[in-house]
Amino acid sequence: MTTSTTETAADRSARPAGDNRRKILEATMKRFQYQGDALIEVLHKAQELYGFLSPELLSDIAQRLHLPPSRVYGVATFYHFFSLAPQGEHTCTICLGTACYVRGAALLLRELEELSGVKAGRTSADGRFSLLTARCLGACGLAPAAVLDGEVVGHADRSNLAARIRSLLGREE
Amino acid sequence: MDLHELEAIAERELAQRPRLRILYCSATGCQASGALEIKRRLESLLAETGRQVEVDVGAVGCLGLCGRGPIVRIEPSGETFEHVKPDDAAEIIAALDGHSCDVARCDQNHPFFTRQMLIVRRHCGLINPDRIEDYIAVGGYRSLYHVIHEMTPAEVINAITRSGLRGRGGAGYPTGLKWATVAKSPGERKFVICNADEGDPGAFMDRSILESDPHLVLEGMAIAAYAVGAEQGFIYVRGEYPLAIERLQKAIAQARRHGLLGAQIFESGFNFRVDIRVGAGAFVCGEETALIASIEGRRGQPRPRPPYPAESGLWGMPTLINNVETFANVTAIIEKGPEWYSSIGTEKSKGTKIFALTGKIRNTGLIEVPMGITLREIVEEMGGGTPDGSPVKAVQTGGPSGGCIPASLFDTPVDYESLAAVGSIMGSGGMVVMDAHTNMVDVARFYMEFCKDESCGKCIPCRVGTVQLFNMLTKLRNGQAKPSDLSKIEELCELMRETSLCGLGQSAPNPVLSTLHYFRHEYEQLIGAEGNHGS
Amino acid sequence: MAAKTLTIDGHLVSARPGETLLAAIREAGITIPTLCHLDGLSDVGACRLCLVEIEGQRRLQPACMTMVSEGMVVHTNTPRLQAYRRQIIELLFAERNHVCAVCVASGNCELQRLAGMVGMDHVRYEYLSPDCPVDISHARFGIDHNRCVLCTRCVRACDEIEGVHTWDVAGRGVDARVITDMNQPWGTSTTCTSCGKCLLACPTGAIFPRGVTVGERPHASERIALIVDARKQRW
Amino acid sequence: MSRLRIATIWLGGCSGCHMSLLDLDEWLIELAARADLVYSPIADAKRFPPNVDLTLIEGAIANDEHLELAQTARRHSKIIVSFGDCAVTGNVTALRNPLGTAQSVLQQVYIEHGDPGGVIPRDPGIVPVLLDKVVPVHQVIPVDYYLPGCPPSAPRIRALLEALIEGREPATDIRYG
Repeated sequence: MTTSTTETAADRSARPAGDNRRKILEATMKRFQYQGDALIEVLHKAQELYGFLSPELLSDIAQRLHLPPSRVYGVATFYHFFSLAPQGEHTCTICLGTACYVRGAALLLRELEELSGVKAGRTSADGRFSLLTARCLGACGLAPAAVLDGEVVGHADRSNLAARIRSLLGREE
Repeated sequence: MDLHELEAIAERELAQRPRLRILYCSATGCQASGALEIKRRLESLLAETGRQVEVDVGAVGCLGLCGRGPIVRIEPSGETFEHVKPDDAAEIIAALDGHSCDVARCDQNHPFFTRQMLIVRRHCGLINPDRIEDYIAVGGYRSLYHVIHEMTPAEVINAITRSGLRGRGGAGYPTGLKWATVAKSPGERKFVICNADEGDPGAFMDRSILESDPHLVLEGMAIAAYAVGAEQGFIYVRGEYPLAIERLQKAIAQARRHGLLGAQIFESGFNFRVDIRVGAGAFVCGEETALIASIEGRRGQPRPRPPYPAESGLWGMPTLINNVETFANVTAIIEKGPEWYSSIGTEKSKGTKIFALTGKIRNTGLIEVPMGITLREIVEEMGGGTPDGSPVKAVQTGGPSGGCIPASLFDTPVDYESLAAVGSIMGSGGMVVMDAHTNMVDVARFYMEFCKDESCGKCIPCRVGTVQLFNMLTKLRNGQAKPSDLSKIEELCELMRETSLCGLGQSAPNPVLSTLHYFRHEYEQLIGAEGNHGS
Repeated sequence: MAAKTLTIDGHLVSARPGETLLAAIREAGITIPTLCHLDGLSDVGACRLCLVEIEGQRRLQPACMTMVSEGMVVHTNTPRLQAYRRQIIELLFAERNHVCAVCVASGNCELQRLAGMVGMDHVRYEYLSPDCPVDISHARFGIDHNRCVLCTRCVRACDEIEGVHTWDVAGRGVDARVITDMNQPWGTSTTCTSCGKCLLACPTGAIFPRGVTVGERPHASERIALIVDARKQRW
Repeated sequence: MSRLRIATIWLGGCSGCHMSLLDLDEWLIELAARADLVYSPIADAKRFPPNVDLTLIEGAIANDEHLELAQTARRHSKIIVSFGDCAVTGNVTALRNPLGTAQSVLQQVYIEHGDPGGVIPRDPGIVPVLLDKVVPVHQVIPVDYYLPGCPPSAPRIRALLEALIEGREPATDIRYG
């Protein structure tokens, strides 16, 4: 589907032997008795395991759940959570909910775009960093809020976020 | 499980509990501000002095003042500290022993606290959400026992009806009536769904309830299931709320282990099983028919009602859908009686409502207030006005479906009808405060962008109307609009309100209409000086 | 079962129980615009063109999904409804690139007819002019997304009548598109039976048979001379 | 009664609508008995004159010259008719819109798909500058009547003109394509 798969991301998704992700996914589907109703739960699991939903993975799920491929694709593209392309190794999600918006989240996002050279919703060319946005994380008391690799950062501003992103990316070099 | 065992658990729990306790808020807000590090420091300090048994360091749910986290509270004195840093740990332990301490205290005589009335949040900040024993110790699951053994389903519905409880998800449909419809509707199976897809940006009360007191919601659902004759329940939670999901999972497992969910609850013939369904990021799934489609594993697109889910819902069966806060009100009504409940609030809006007070406001956080309180009391007294003391311009209630209420109308009482009369809605309880720096056209445009991105695409007025409105507002913002564009905007708003398929599209124009109504001059200022087009 | 009596635009009409309001309206000889409805398929109530006013009901209701009931008083063509219908058609024309002049369905298109029916003499909204693909990978049919109105009649015809479900909708909002299988070129679909029911169901020129576009018309002018030559040799 | 002053202008379109107008054949002679054609691609006037009673505009607004002419026509005309699909909807002329801005369209046409070593023509004042988007006439000036069609047939043109000349409201007549 997508040709934007970067080398690093592709490497990550093609793990060597001993990959038991398929088994875990199978177990999830079995737990739901391979019912089509469980499609969203299964997609959640698949994305958790593989990081994104490749066409092959979606076809596979369609087959196992006895669903038409177009239905699976339609569901996968309806929900924001599901990503059909690999995400960066590190992600920073900026909350654009109302409370954060009123407290300058849009400006913060623009600054991070400039700093990282990655547009909102995109992944850097080397596949290391994704800059994402969210529709309210429900952490309005900490506005503006961000999530850095799964961890909520409250009262986010340019300097504290930039420093943390830099250290995340730097640590592995 | 029977009543004696329940009481025994409670007694054991209370007897074991150390007198000295340090309770820290473990909800998302305070965790993000470093609550867990403070907990570790407290524990290691106590361990160093061998006091880890004498003093209990416990997690509790949200204390409400999220903007000042991390919050820590000590018992028995009840002193509450704000903006706590890990280095404050020693001082807090000193305070526990009655010594003076320099850590900033929350002023609990502030109207932010004193004007609140806690029904739904009555356990928040007192119990550990991860422990069913804590919930049982404060009287939990007694209402369920009472209902199963001493009330008929009809009596339960009657009690809810008489309480005057209305849906807290936004529209305010009478809860008792909904329960009665589901109970009456024929169907071989029935379902109870808890709508925890709290999607309104600026609202996080449901998240806080689930993170602070998950059993309260489960017990409310079980009572509802008993009343309407359902044996299966689902909680549909936003995927953005991982902590709430984790706590719910734990709570369900604990309740099941204690025989409070599952088969033959309290040794009766009543069975009730609850499963979690995790949303995948679609605001429209807050709409009940879309939510049902999503649980069925389909695209979350709404369908026209009638038939209502109460008659034909999940898999075509009668289905009760209530929001988290609605279910969280149920045990209090059973416990204290419908008359007590209906004595709170206004004539048509009973009980309390939780609001998330955010934006340009000094005291950010969650408040539970009796219906009928005025916006002024909330914003000025409880919220303390804007952080820099400048005047508040407006407050936005109801999220993308609501409207902006100008400061001149702050004497409006907060109830379903009054908020609707000034062009907004109660909504799920978001209250975003705006000051002079907030441009209202920007606010309208912000919400329209949200609705455009969240439109499911099924019906034409919403799918295309949101985009057209967004483009028109953008043009306006860039000074490229003509005077005739304002009436075009209004006309399109009317179309969407009257012809969209679901509530998302029908209410999407509200932020535009309310700002146009109260802040029309801000729109007019943006219209190009060139005047009428072309001539 | 007793027939239901209702009033439609001032006329007393009798309808069978369980019948939709749309059927009753049509039986009464009244025409109202529809787009996503197609006789034989399930209804979705998505296009909002058949909305009618029902006395005593706060909201407008889609006639295609509303069941008749005794004593119902229905208005199908009030000035308000006329204005809404026109606006909806305007929104549709502005959404994608509907250029009748170069469309294979011109003259046999429901959208084109609806524009006339609701009196849409121009579109007041800005055209969104999206960049939509045309897929002619299938041997017998093509799909031009520029002309698709997302009525989902193809999706339902394929699922409910052919029983295959090759089609579905992907994405959401204004970015939603009908797709085949895994959003792959139609010609590579492994489920499509090439039955053509989607073509039959499509109200516009979005799904079209191959060979009818101008560029596809079989021209072979050199064959004329060939024929003349051949005849000469026989004579 | 003074003679009517009629104008027709040809903007971003193929002139097919004007051809259709000429299809009115002998009725044009009747028309000439009652009205003067004061400006038209088929007449020899260089400037759009003042005090025009009725102007038919064929074609969409695709460049700065179209825009200026449409605005001039509006200033000097009592009634403006959007004449044909290009004027009413943008039609074929607007098919370039999905390709992006004017610059991107020129790039694609003259460089990417044009001659090798092609250049984008640029001659200010002589070659009109493309607008970023092709828009229908009513998006730049107020329009009084619409006659869609590609082209509108001669009888439909006649019906509209007859009504307007006689001061009647023309019957609604909508047919795209």
